[in-house]
Amino acid sequence: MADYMPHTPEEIAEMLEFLGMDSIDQLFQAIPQALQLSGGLNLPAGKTEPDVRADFLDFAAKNSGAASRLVCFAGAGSYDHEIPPVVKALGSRSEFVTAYTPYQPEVAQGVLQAVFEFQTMVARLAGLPIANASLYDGAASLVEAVNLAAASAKNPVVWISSGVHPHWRQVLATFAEGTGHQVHEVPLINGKANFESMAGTPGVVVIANPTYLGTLDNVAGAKALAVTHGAKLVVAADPITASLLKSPGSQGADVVIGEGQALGTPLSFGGPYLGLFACTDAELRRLPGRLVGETLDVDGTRAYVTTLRAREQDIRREKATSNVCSNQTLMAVWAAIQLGWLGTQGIREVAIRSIQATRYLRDELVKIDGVSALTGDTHVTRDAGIVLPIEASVAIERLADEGFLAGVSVAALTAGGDSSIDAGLVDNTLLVAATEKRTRVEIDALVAAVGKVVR
Amino acid sequence: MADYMPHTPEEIAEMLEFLGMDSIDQLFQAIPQALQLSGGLNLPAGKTEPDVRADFLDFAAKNSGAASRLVCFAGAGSYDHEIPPVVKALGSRSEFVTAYTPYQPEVAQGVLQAVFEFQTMVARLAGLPIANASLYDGAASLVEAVNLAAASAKNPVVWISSGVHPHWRQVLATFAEGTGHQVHEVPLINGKANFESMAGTPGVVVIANPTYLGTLDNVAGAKALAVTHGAKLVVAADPITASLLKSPGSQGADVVIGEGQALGTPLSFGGPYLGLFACTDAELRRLPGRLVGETLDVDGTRAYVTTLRAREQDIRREKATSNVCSNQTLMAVWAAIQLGWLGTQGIREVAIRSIQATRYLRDELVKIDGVSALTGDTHVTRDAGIVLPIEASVAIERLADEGFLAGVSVAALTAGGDSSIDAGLVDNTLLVAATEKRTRVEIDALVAAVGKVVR
Amino acid sequence: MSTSFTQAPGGKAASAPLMGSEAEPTLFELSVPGRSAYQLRTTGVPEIALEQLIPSELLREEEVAIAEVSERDLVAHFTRLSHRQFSVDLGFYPLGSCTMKYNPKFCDEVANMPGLVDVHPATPASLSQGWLELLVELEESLCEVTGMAAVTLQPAAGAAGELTGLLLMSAYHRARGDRRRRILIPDSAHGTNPASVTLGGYEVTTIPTDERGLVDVAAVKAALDSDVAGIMLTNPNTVGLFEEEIAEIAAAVHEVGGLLYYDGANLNAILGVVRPGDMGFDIMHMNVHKTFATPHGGGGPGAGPVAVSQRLVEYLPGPRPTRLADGKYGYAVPEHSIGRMHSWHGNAMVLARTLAYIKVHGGDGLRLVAERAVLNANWLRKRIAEHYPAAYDRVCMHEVVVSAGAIKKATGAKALDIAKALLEEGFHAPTVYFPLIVDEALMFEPTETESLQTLEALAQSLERIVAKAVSEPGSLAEAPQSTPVRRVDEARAARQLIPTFDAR
Amino acid sequence: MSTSFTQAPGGKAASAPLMGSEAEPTLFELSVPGRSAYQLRTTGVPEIALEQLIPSELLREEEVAIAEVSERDLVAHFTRLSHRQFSVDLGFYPLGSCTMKYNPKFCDEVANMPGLVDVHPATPASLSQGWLELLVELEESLCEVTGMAAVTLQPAAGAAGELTGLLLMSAYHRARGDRRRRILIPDSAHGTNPASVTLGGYEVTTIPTDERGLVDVAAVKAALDSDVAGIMLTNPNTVGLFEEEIAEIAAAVHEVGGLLYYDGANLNAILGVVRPGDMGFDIMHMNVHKTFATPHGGGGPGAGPVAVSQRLVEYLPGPRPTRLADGKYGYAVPEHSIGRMHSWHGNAMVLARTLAYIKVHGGDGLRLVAERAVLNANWLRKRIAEHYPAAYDRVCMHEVVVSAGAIKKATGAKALDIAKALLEEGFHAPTVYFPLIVDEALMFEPTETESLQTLEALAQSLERIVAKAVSEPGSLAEAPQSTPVRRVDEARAARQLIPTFDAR
Ligand SMILES: Cc1ncc(COP(=O)(O)O)c(C=O)c1O
Ligand SMILES: Cc1ncc(COP(=O)(O)O)c(C=O)c1O
Repeated sequence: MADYMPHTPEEIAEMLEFLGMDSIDQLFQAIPQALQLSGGLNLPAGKTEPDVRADFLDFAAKNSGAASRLVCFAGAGSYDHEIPPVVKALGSRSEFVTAYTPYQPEVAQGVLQAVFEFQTMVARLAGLPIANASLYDGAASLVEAVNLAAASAKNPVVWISSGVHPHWRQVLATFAEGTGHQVHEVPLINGKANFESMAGTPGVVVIANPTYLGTLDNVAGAKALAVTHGAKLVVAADPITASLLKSPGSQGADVVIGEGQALGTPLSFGGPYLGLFACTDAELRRLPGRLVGETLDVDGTRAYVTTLRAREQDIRREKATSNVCSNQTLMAVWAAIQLGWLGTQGIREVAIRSIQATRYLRDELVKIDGVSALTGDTHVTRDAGIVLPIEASVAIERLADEGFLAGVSVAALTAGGDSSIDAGLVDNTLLVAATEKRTRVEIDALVAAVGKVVR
Repeated sequence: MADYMPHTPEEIAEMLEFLGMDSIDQLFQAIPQALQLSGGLNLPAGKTEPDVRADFLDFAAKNSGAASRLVCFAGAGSYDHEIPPVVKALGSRSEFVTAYTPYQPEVAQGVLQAVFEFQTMVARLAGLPIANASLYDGAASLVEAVNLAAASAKNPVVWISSGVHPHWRQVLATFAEGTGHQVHEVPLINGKANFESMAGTPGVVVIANPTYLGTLDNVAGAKALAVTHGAKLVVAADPITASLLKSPGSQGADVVIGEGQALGTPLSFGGPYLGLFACTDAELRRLPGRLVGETLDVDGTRAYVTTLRAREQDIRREKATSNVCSNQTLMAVWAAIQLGWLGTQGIREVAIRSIQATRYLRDELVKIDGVSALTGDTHVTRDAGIVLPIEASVAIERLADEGFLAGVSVAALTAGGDSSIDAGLVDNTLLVAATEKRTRVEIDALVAAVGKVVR
Repeated sequence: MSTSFTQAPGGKAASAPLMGSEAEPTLFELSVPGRSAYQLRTTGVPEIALEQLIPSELLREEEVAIAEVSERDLVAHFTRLSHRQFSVDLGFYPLGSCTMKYNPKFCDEVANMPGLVDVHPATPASLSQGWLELLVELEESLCEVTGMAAVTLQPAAGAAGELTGLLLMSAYHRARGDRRRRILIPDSAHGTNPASVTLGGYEVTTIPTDERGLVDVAAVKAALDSDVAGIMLTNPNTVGLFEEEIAEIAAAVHEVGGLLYYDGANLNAILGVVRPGDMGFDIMHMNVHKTFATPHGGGGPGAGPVAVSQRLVEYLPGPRPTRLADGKYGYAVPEHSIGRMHSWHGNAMVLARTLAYIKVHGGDGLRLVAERAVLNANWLRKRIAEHYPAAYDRVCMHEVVVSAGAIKKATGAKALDIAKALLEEGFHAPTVYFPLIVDEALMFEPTETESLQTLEALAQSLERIVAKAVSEPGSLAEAPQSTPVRRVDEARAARQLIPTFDAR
Repeated sequence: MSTSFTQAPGGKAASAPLMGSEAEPTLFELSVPGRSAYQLRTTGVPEIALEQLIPSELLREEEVAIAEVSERDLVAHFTRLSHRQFSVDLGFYPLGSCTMKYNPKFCDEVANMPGLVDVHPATPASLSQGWLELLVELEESLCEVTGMAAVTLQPAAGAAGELTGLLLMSAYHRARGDRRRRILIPDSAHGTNPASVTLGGYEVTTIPTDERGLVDVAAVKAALDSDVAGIMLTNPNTVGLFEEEIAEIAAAVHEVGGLLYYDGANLNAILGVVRPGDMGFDIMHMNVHKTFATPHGGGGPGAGPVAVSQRLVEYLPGPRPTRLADGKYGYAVPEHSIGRMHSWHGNAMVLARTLAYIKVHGGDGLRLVAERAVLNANWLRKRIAEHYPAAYDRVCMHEVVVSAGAIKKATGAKALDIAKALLEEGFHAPTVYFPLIVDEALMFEPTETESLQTLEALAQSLERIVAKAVSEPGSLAEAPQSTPVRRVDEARAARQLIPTFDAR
């Protein structure tokens, strides 16, 4: 057995003596004997770190689809971007990793300032004045945005574009059971949310730009629609693409949300990721989660502190704007570092290169007999839907043997399909994404392999 | 091209203007035009980090003998010990890694105290009162020890056991060209230095305990011999084994040296390693390299500082005890951390387990037909010489195909043989070492493979 | 060396000021137009003009300013920021309810392992068998630790776990045609409990704490009726005491058809000693970032797996990682699943750390964790009792809530002043003013990884602080003096809100 | 944002004191008998009693006390120590002659790469082709950078390189039946030069520096005779000036059959601009831990490759990594090799960093390094000239030696006081009192990775310090005030030597 406890037998004896006890069991005297576990936990005996390492190396070896083994063309909200050693080194500093929530600002300026910088950069990308200190992930941000917007609009009817990531919509549906929101999906036509079929009056309109299929939607149009209905507009944006596009804030979005994984978080089998959240000044008092603000200390020195705490659950309890407590602060710190590394030019460069590579990949793939682009020759961003002559899931398995994680099956992602995609195309649609890391050689090789396996 | 410089074109212009210059070339005006390089360096153009990473991954892939690919049974002074994540994390802290020599003690207490702790632990292992802050490697420590001892004894004749690592003896021979020391090798008989054949009066006697072949020598005997001749005794010790053996200091060694790689330094293709060096109080003023001492600051607070600097080259110049300047401080810090992690019990445990595993390996190997132990059934420590029925270098190549780095060829190590080994056995002797990391399963598999390849 | 525990000086954050005293500028102030740090791979992908990639009318007119710094300045900036941040690795963090134990570096290694950290979440099951096996093994281990039937790993933190639990309750009752509206919560509960209740579509009924520091059983019983969906408790509760009548409470709640939810924030106290499942709880979350030593990361990420008893298994979120008949692993969606709670499979890298921690300790080791945590808390309780009496003066579990009420009365020094003075002494402050039911509360949770020497050093600092409060009245209000910044004007932060650099 | 360089505040170590102010106890004081941190693999190897492994008479009677701490305390201890240590990553380190430039984290990645870091040094060439290729590529790159014919990578640091060079000289002369005894060295030379000369079996003849700060050519010529084995120079020299008459010196030394050794410590100044080989040098070392950004590690490790001209190649240390006819790699021992200089192949992981650094920069990038280093030094020279005039007032190379002699005369503040006051300002001190030939010398080497903003901040601090020296005479003698410890009693350390904890 291995452990991390310092107590020597002599010390334990000394401590018990100080307490006037003769056994450890006396410490648990308040627990009714009948409830106490007899015989101990039925778990394997403890092992030393090197032995446990062997177990984990074994798990790792069984993940044959890891990006270190297959060249990764999967996207769908999680992207294989360059995270340089400098970001890893700084983000792994133990002062950031092993700190708690900055409840004592006098000794937490490091985390507080890093988060303040993160908020600033997210707000700039969103084109809005306020961003919070992080939520769990993209889905959580969507839920919180809808909660805020519905409360603000005082109308629980939600129209959500099916261009929003299918999993996020699934999470929203789960939460709606508790919040009572009435969620209606807006179908995509030609890669854009089509509101024509919608009836009634929404309190919240949610669109994604780009959509999870990589197409571009019409933020200004959604804003006009929202204004007509007195609804609030929530825009789900990708932070990398956001460096190129007109900001949702400048086009009237009330809340901008997104998945921040692309900002320095590894693929991580899906978590921990980073929920981005920005809003207008008007919604400030409804902002969920933590917010860091600048202030002064008693000597007049610039200092940072979590602020507007009255919104939070530990003060406001059942009236809080959200129940979020632990969130993804470390990922926010990493994002601040990654964004600092990318800088004003680098983030655009990554966006352009990713779109370029995805576009090149799509254009090459559709040259293969029987392969076509899901949305014709529309613009694509970092993802592109490709319709294959065989099931996408089959193609993915076959392409793994050729050395590629070729993409994501839309059927798997949508659990069989939804209003984001033509029912007849669901099974055969592969969602591909090539980041700035993918070379032409890799892309050409994938294209050749696809040509081979779909035959 | 990539680089790490901050200068923008505007700033460069501004700086040149401030200097009253119109071009960068003017900065180099003192360099005769004729000498200046025209056309630039003929090196490939700069590449970005990810591109260079690809090159290094390629180098790494070509090292088919890496311990991550083959199970490592090679020793001969470099051992595959457990270096836990906690040691790597602490030793990699950038405050330690990117500091300079602690010339300003007020802001260098971190390195200074860590080295002070290192010195204490090395001194305890050696059984001597003084240890310095590190030398380059085991060979460098040997050279410095001989320099010190010969100067102290005022006699340049050196008797060195051929149980000392062959490479170290080779380095000593190189240096002797400058120092003028007369170095004579003492042959090994039955794994022990045999002084009987030696004639003359040595100023310095050097033995290794254990020898590079893993056998144990007679420190007390060597001391008696040294005393007879008025010579100084230098003992080369392995720091891990030293936790079990009577300390060389307690048996009269004047200087104890060793290779500190086993204390937290990875195999590293041989460097940077860590030269250990300890001596008696009597030799203090001749101590080479840096020494950290405890003192007080002006407020009476405990503080550390490099001391007895008058021995060092930057003060004493040509009269310095050594020319060493940059040394292996970071490895010394790592060693302090690794030793702290191992602790009083752990270092013994590693020593015992390594000797046990090597002993088990030897005993199993000699059961194979035609395989025998180089020194019969004497005690072995962490290395053991095994005589094969085929050339050791051939066996190593064949065993690599079976998944093992089976050991080190003594012929390769001694460049064809020396007085440490019977000439007839050189080519067929394999030096094996099993550390605490090697499992019985691995050892049994190696034994089976040896049985196969020597047939 | 003697074995006396006062011999070793203890683990204070004794790191003196390094140098200088100016605030670190922001990244934006360090920026200079034209500087950059990034380096990207040379790919050979054909270039296409931006306007051909994206219609120009959709493009930003001006590039968004992020930062413009060299890699060198980036490194210095964040390294300096890290020197302005306290952390477990620097010293003792006796923050009650937060279980700030030592986070093994080995778990960092696991969480950065190639083959784990570089797996895309949409990788088909056939290509991510290692992950699925890991998650299933973790689920099974957590079942054993909690005495429950099944676990979902999706919730990203404790609060998300609470909401998951409440949605499970509601699905459970709904399946019985039962629409219940109320959830009982003790007045000492953590704020996330009532906040989650609201989000779950329920109303809170608050239950008072009795004079022994326990939930008032009579009040519980009085509040119970068929409109009560369930009760949320933590045990040991937030004052660090075990709810001794838990069996009686469970019976009463179950009798009206309600369910019991266990807030696992305090699970560290009872690992291997008693299990929520055995106490009668139906649903619970775990804060793995507390109990299982995954680092808090300055406020996250954590993970909040939810364990349930058999009758709730069919409602769990899905898809769930599952062991298949052929020994391979796949996903399955429970029959009446409440749906998805996370973008993907939960905070996977955090969960990997959790399993590593459990595997190192094993069953016996986990029990020792609880024993030592409780031992430390009780030793500290008694050691500081003279000046800092426990709010409920008897054997406590893993944490102890003391009152600085008497000190305040005698010297004017408030709990907050004591907390700030502790920073000056080289310790992180305990939790203050929580739970609300204790006057001038200071809540200490030493955890099992702290040594007796460190506890003693804390006790001596606490004594010095009282002595100073007595000898120099008002002086604690000036603490801390030597921290990176001194007391911060929180009111100003809210009044003159500066949430971004651009709002300055 | 404007592009003016005073806008951004610069990279000072503005990390204010975190908390507390006590010294960190030693690991030995933190030890408690019976504690431990280590965890070893379960191997299943049969156990054998210690007495059967090793004869009992050889065994220690008592176990050697190393330390007895928990992993948690180990982490806190060394993390706290790290907070008592200045470093490049924290701020500006303008330490002359040391080239404390930014060390790219990417090189750390390379130096920790599996497949490189886990290769045993005795691995046969056939199983370590990657390493051999890497080393050969590095040798070739260094040849191009230096204008030399071949390189040995064995020397572990600059000083080891110097000795290698001197042994090469002696082998060269010996081969010609020539036993020469003297080596010329300027009075401004680094201490390792004369120390190496002695170890190499030579005697030092010191050459004075002329009033322009250059080696006195007439004195060189006067000292030259057939007993002179060679001369050791660094160019730019230690006062940061280029030895303009190097061609003349080279011709003169060569004329008497001597060789020229180049101390590469200052190579950063001339990368891609002028090459030692082209200047007429025969042998040189490089300090890769200066020029090629491998971190100094608190005093090492570094690496000191030695490059030589064609006529010395046959004497190089061996075995040398070599490209074979078939494109594979092996080892070869030069015909008249002086022998081995290192236990194995040199400081390989440091050398891997060096190659990574070179490959990122490429030829053009390396020249930019020199340009920017020299630009920075000259800008700083002029910027601070009012109070800190350069010892030799003209265009300098990568570093500048200024004199605080006037300040001392006017205020009593010594160079050392200014250095200590700079610590207080958040900067590392420059090199002081070196070279010895300059009165109250302060030697600043800003390196190319520092920004103009940082240089300006340093200049302002230097101004503040002078102003303080003037307005509060004697006050600088009290600096620093807020560092982890204040001025240290060095005399006491030597007088009452405490070299280990046990000597206390
Ligand atoms: C008692 C209690 N319950 C619930 C929570 C919420 O958990 P989390 O922060 O993981 O959401 C916490 C943690 O802060 C807690 O202490
Ligand atoms: C001019 C000069 N020469 C030689 C050396 C010695 O180099 P090293 O410290 O690498 O042995 C140094 C470094 O300190 C130096 O500055």
